[in-house]
Amino acid sequence: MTARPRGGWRRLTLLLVAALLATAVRAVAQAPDEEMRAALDGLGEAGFADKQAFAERLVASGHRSVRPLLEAWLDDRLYARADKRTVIVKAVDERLATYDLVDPLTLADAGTGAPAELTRIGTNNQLRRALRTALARFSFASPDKSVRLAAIRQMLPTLDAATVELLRHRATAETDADVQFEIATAIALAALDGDDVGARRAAVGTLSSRLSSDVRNRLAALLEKSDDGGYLEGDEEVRAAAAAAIAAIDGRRRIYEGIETLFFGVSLGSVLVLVAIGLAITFGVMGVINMAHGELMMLGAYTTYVVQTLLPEHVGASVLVAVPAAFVVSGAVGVVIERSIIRFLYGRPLETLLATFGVSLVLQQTVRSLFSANNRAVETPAWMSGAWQINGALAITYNRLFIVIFTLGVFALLLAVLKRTRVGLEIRAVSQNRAMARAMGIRSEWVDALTFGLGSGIAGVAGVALSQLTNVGPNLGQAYIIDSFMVVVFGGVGNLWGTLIGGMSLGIVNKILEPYAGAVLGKILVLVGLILFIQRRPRGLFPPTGRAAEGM
Amino acid sequence: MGAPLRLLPGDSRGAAASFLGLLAIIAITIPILNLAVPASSPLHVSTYATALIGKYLCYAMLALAVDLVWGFCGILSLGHAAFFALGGYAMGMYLMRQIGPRGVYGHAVLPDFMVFLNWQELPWFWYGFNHFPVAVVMMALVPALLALVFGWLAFRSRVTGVYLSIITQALSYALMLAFFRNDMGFGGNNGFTDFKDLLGYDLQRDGTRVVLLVCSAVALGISYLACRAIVASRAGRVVRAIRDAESRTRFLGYRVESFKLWIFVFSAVIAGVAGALYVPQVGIINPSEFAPINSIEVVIWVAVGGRGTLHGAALGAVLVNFTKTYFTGALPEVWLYALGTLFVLVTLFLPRGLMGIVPLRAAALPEPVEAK
Amino acid sequence: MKLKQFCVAAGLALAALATPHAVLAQATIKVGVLHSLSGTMAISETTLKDTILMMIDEQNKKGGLLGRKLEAVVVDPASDWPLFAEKARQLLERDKVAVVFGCWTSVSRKSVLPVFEKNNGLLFYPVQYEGEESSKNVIYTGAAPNQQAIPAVDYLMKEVGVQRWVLEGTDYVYPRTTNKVLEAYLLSKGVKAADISINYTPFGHADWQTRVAAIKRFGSAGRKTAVVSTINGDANVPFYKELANQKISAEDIPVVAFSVGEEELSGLDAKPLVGHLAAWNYFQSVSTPANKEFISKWKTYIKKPNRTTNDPMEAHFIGFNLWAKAVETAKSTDVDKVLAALPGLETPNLTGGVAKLLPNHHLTKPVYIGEVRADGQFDVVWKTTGTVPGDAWSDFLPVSRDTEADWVTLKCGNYNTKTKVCSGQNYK
Amino acid sequence: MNTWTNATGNGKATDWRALREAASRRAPPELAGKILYVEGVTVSFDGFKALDHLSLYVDPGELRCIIGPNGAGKTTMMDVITGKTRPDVGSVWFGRSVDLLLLDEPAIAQVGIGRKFQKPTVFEQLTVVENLELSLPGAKTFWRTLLARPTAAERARIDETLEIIGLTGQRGLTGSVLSHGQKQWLEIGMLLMQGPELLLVDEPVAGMTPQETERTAELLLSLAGKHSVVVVEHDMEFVRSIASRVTVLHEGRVLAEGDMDQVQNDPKVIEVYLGA
Repeated sequence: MTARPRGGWRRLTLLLVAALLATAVRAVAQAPDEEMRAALDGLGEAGFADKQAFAERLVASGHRSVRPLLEAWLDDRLYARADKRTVIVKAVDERLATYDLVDPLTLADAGTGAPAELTRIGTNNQLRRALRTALARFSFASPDKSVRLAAIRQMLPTLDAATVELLRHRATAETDADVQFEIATAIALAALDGDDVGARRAAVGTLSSRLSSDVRNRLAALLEKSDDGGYLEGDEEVRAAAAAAIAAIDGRRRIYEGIETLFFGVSLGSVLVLVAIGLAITFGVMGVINMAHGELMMLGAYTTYVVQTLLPEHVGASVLVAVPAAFVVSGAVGVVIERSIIRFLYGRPLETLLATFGVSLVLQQTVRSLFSANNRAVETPAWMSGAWQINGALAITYNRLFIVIFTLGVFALLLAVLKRTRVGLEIRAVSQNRAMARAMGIRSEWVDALTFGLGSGIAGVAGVALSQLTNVGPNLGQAYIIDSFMVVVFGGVGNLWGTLIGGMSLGIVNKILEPYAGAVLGKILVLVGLILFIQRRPRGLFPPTGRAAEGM
Repeated sequence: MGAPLRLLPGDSRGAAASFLGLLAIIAITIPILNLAVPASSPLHVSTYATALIGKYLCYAMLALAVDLVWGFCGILSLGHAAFFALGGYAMGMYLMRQIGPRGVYGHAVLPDFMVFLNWQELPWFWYGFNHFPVAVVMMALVPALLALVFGWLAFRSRVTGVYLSIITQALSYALMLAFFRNDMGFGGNNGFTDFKDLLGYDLQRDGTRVVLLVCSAVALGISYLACRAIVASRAGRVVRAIRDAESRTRFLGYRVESFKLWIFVFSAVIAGVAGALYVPQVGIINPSEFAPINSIEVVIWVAVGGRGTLHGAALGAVLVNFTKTYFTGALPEVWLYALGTLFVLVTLFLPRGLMGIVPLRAAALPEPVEAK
Repeated sequence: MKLKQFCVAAGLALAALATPHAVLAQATIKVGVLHSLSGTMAISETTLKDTILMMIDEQNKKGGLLGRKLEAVVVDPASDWPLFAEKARQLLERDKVAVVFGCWTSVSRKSVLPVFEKNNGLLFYPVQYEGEESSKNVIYTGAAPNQQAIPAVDYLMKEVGVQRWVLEGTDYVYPRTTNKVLEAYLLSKGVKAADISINYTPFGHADWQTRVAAIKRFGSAGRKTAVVSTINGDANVPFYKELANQKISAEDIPVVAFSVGEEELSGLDAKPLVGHLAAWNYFQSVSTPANKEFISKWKTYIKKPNRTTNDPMEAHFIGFNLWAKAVETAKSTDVDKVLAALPGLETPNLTGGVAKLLPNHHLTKPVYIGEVRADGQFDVVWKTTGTVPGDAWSDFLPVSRDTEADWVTLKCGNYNTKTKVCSGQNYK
Repeated sequence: MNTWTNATGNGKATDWRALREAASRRAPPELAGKILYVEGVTVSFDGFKALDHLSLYVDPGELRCIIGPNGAGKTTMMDVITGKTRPDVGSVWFGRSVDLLLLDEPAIAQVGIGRKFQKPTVFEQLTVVENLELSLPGAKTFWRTLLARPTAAERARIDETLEIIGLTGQRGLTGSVLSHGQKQWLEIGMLLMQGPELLLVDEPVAGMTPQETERTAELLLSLAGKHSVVVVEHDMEFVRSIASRVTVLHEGRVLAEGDMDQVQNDPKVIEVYLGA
C-alpha cells in the first residue's frame, strides 16, 4: 500500500480543501483569533509533536494567514520573542542589527527586535514535509507552471479524496499539457481506491503509460493479498491489467536505467578526461612525468574557493570567473615550475618525476599552511544544482551535465589551440623535433614554458570542475593523479583524442560494471582490464606511429 | 682468469667492502649497545632506535630490488611496493596464526577479524601458514609468482617505458583495492596487527627486536651480494645492454624478455623478503602498503641515493627515511616543505644522486682490462 | 672515497637516535600529541592537535599540574599506520611522555596498541569507534556503537517511522561493525531482511552517481526509507553533493551519519543538506554556558572566528580534564597510579551533565540527534534523557555478547562471563 | 669459419630446429643457391606502402649494395629480414631451410644474420671489450650467461676483433666516450664477433672521415666471400668502391639491379635521383 499520512493529516486536508473551495464561493469563517494566538505563543517552547498538532489546527482553521505563516515557518523566519510572543521576521540577515517583525496572525507590523532576543522556532524533517504538503495545495492555481507541477508531484504519494476533488476542479481550468498529464495521473490513482470496477480498469489503463515509482508502487499494491488471503483488488481483470501495466512500466524503466547508467559513465568519463587532459600536454606532449599535476588541479579548486569568497553575492558568476582565474593561477605556477626546475631536466624524464614529486609535497603543504588542513566549502551555483527531470524515470543532474559539456568544450578549445594557432604549431614542432624547431627560429625555451603553462592551466580549469564534485582540500590532487596517468597511458601518450576516448571508455565501463560487481570490484576489474589491454596494445589505444615512435 | 671485465663505478670492490662493513658494524654494535649497555649510558641505543634501524634496513632491501630492475635493467617499476606488501602479508599470516587462542575472541584457529565477520572456517589460502617454513616459502614464492605472470605478459608483449610503469602501478593499485575489501579474507583496512610472537619469541621483547635487526642486516647483505654477483656476470652486462639499447641486444640474439623477466622475478623476491622482515618490526601490515605512492617513494629513494649503484640505492633509502623520521618529529608542521625541497635540489644539483658525488674515475679514464 | 663520508653521516644519524633527549624532563610534564598533520587524515586530526595544545595552554595558565608546567610533544605520523607505531614508540621510549592524546582511525589505534601495552603508556582516544576492544592502557573518550548508532536508529524508527534501511558505509572495520550491530538490532526489532540494504564502497569513493541512484530506487518502494551512513572522510562530500543533485531531500530519505560533524560540514555547502541527520554526543549548537565558553576560547586560540568545534574535540576536552584530575588525585603522573585513579572520576560535559569514566575505560555520554542547518550547524531534534554508559563489547553481536571489560575488579579487558575466563589482547 | 654451427650448436637450438625442418619441406624450389630470398614482400603502415611487392635475392658470399632515395624502403626491408617488422604478404627465406617469417629477432640473430643500425648503436655504458663479449656467439639464455666466463678462445677472438677494428687501444673505454667513427667500427666489430653468415649493414660510413671510410670499404670487401654482406648506403663513391652488384629501391620496389655502371646509366634511376 502507498504510505499515507497519519489520520490527522487526512482529515485535516479534507477540512482545508473544503475551506479553500468555500473561499471561492463565500466569505471566510474566521477562527477565533484569541485561541489561535494562545497556541501560537506556546510554540517557542513546544516539542515537535505539539508543533505538528498546532500546524494541523492552523490549517484546519482555514485562517487567512495560514499561508504566509506556514511559508515563514518553512523559511525559518518564525521566531519567539523574549516575551514568548511568536513573530515572523521579515528577512533574516546576520548583518542586520535589528529585525523587522510581523505579527503572524494579523500580518501587521510588530515593531523590531534584536536578533539576540529572538529564538527561532525550529522545524524537523517531518514537520517541514507536512508544512510543504500543506502549502502545496495553495500552489495548484499558481500562475507558474513549474510550481503547479511541483505541487501536484508533491501531493502524489499522499492523495486523498479531498485533494482529488481539488484537482478535478483544477483540471477544467488547466491549460498546460504537462500539468494535465499529472492531474490525470492523480485522478487515476485516486480512482483505484473507488468502488467502480470500470473506473478502476480505465485508471489502470491510464496509469500503464506512466513511469513514476509512485504509480508503479500503487499498481503493485493491487496485486498484494490481504491478511485473510484474498486479493486487495477484487476484480481479476483489473489485476491482470495491473500486472501488464507493471510489466510495461518496468520494461520502460529498465531502458531509462540503461540510459542513466550510460550517462553516469559519460559523466565519470568526462571527469577522467578533464583531469587527464592537462597531463596529456605536460606528460604526453612534453614527456614530463608531472607528479604535481594533481596539485595544480588542487590550486584550481582553491582558486574557485577564493573567487567565491571575494564574490559572496554572486555564486553563479563566481564559478564562471573562476575558470579563467584558475587557468591563470595554475598556469602561472606551471610556468614558474618549468622555468625554475623542469627546464634543467629535459631529456631526463624520469628525473622530472622526482622533482615534480617534491614540488607536489611543497604545494600540498603550502595550501595547508595558507588555508588549513580542512576542506573548504565551495558553493554550487543555482544553475548547476538539481536535476533535469526528463520523465518519471529519468533525471539528469545539471552539474554532471555541465561538466560533460565543459569537458568537451575544453577539449575542443585545446584541440583548436594546438591545431589552428601559431602557438599550437610551435608546440607541436618543438615536441616532435626540438633541434629542427630551433633551427627554424622557434624559441624553444619560450615554447616549453608556454606548453607547460598550458597543461598546468588546464589542470587548474579541471580543478574548478572538481570543486563542484568533491572535497576542496590539500589531498584533492592525490586522489586523481593515478587516474589521470592511467587515462593518458591508456589512450596513448601524446594523443589528445586517445585521452578523450580512453577516459570516456574507462568511465563507461566502470559505470556499467559497478551495479553488478560493486564499486570496489568494478574498479579492480577495470584496472585488470587495463593491464591486459596494454599487453594487447603496448602503446595504448592510439599508439604514436612512424619513426617518431621509436624514440619513446 | 675469468674475472669480470669491469664493474660500474659505484660497485667497485672497495665500495662493496665498505658497504658490507658498515652493515656488519650495525649488525654487531647495535645489539651490544641495545642489550648490554645500560639505559643510563649515553652509548645506549634505545629499542625505539633499534626498531627504526631495522625498518630502514628493510627499506634499503626494497630500494636494492627497485634499483636492480630500474637502475640496471631500465624497467621503471612503480609497483614494487606490491611485492613488498605481499611478502609482508605472508609473514603477517604466519604471525596471525601464531596468535592462536590468545586473540580477542579466543578462537583457536580463526584470527579475530574472521571470527568477527562470522567466518566459520579458515579460507583455503590460509592453510599451512601456521608452519614457519611454509610461510617463508610463500614470502618469496607469492611475489615471485606474481612477478612471473605479470612480467611474462608484459615483457612478452614488449610493453616498455611509461606504459610499463603505469601498468605496474595499476597492478599495485588493483591489489590495494582488493586487499582493502573485507571479504577478501585479509582483514581489510585494519590488516594484521597485535602480533604476539615469532617462532615462540615475544615480538615485544628487546632481544627479539635485536635478532630481527640482525636478520635484516644479514638479508640485506646477502641480497646485496646476490645483486652484485648478477650485475657483475655476463647476464648483468646483457641486462645493462638491454637498458641502454634494447633492440641492439635483441639483434645480438638475446631473448630480452626472458632476461627482463628473471631480473624482475628476482627483484620481486628480494622485495618480498624485505616486506616479510619489515612486518614483525613495525607490527602492522595493511593494504595501504600497496599504495602507488609508496612505490613512487621507493623510486625516489633510489634516485636520491644514485640509480645504478647498488649501495647508493640502499643508502638513499636509509637517508631519505631518516630525514623523514627526523623531520616528522622535529618539524611536524613543515616537514613536507623540507622533504619536497630536498627532492627538487637533489634532482637539480645531483643528477646522479648522492653517489654522483663520487668522482666518475672509472667511466672517464681508460682502465687496464684484465681479459688478456 | 665518498663512502667514508657516508659512514660518518650514518654514524651521526645513529648517534642522534641514540642520544637521550635533553634530560630536562623533570622540569615539565610531557604530553604526547599523536595526530596526523599531513596525509589523508590531516583534515580531521589537525584540529585535535590544536585542541590539546589549547588545553595544555589553559592548564599552564592555571599553573600546570602538581606544580609543574605541561609541555606538548607533537609528532606527525602522516596518516601512515606503521609510522603511528613508530611515533608512539618515540613518544613513550625516547620522549618519555606521561600521556598521549592521539589517533583517529581504528587502524592507527590498532597499530599503536601493542606499543602502549608493551611500554605501559597511556593513550586517550577521542573518536567514536566500533567498540570490541578494551585495553588497560587506552581510555576511550569517543562513543561506542551503543552511544551513537543504536540511539540514532531508535530515533528514526520511533520518531520518523522509518521502515526500510540502507546501511551505506566505507569498507573498513568501523562501518562493518556498526552495520553488524545495527543489522542485528533491526532484525531483533522485527525489520525484515529484505528491508535492509547494506553496501560498502572503497575509501575516497568519489563517484556516487550509481549508489545514490540505487538508494533512490530502494527508497521509492513506497515505505519510509532512511540511510544510515558510516561513510568515512573524503567520500562524504561527493556523497552529499550527489544526494543534493539527485534531489534526495532529507524529507524524503533522511541520511543519518556518524562521521559527519560541524567540521566536515564546514568543508561543503550545507544548504542542500538541510535536514539530514547526525548522531553525536556533542553539538556546537547546544547552548550551555560551558559550551559557549569553550567555543569562544577555541576561536580565540585558533584566531579564526569561523572555526567550528566538534564531538572529538569535546572528547579530548573531557579526556584531558579526566587525566588532569587523575594526576592530581594520584599526585603523580605515573601511568599505573593514574590508571588506578581514573575509573569513577567525573568531569562535566560541555553540553551539560557529567562524563564518568567506567571501569571498562569508556565514558557515560549523552546522545544527541541533530538536523543539518543551512549554516553548517546542527539543530538538536532529539536527545537521550540521561547519559548512556559506553559498552566496550556489543550486546548485539553473538561473538561478544558474553564479554565484559572491567579494569577495576576483574582487571581484564575481555572477560567471558560464561566461561569465567579472561583472554584476548591482555592475555599473559 | 663455419659460424652456422657456432651459432646454433651451443644455443637453444631445439626451439626452432623442428621449425626449420618443417620449413625446409615447404621451401620454394627456386631457393637453391641463394643465401637470402625475399619474394613479393609488402609492408604498409596506415595505408602507406613502405614495401610494395619487393623481391630480392642474395647469393652466398656476395657483397650487395642497396641504394635509393629517402623513404625508398631500405630500412623497412632490413626490419623485415631481421624480424622487427612483419610483412603483410610475401616470403623471406634464409638459406634453404629457414623461413625467417617464423622467427623473432633473437632467433634470426642466432641463425646467423647480423645487423648494423643506421645510427651507430653500441652499449654506451659498457666498455668496448664488454660490447664485444656480449656479441660472442654461444649461450644466450639468462641462466647460462649468469654463469658464463669468457674462455681462452673467446678472449683470443675478442683480441683479434679488436685488432681488426682498430680499437685495441680503446678496449677499456665505455662506449659513450668513443667518437662517432669508433662507434661505427665497434658496431661492425660486434657483427664480426657474432660471426653471421649474412651481414646487413645500414649506412656504415655515415659521418666517417675519408680515411675511416676507406678502411671500412677494405673491411667490408674482406668480409665478402666468407660472409654475405648487404650494405645500404647513400655515399655513391663508397658504393662504387665496394660493390659488384647494386640494387636500387624506389617507393618500396626494386627499380633497377646490376653493376654500378649499369645502374647509373639506367634512365629510370636517373629520373628518380635527378627528378626528385
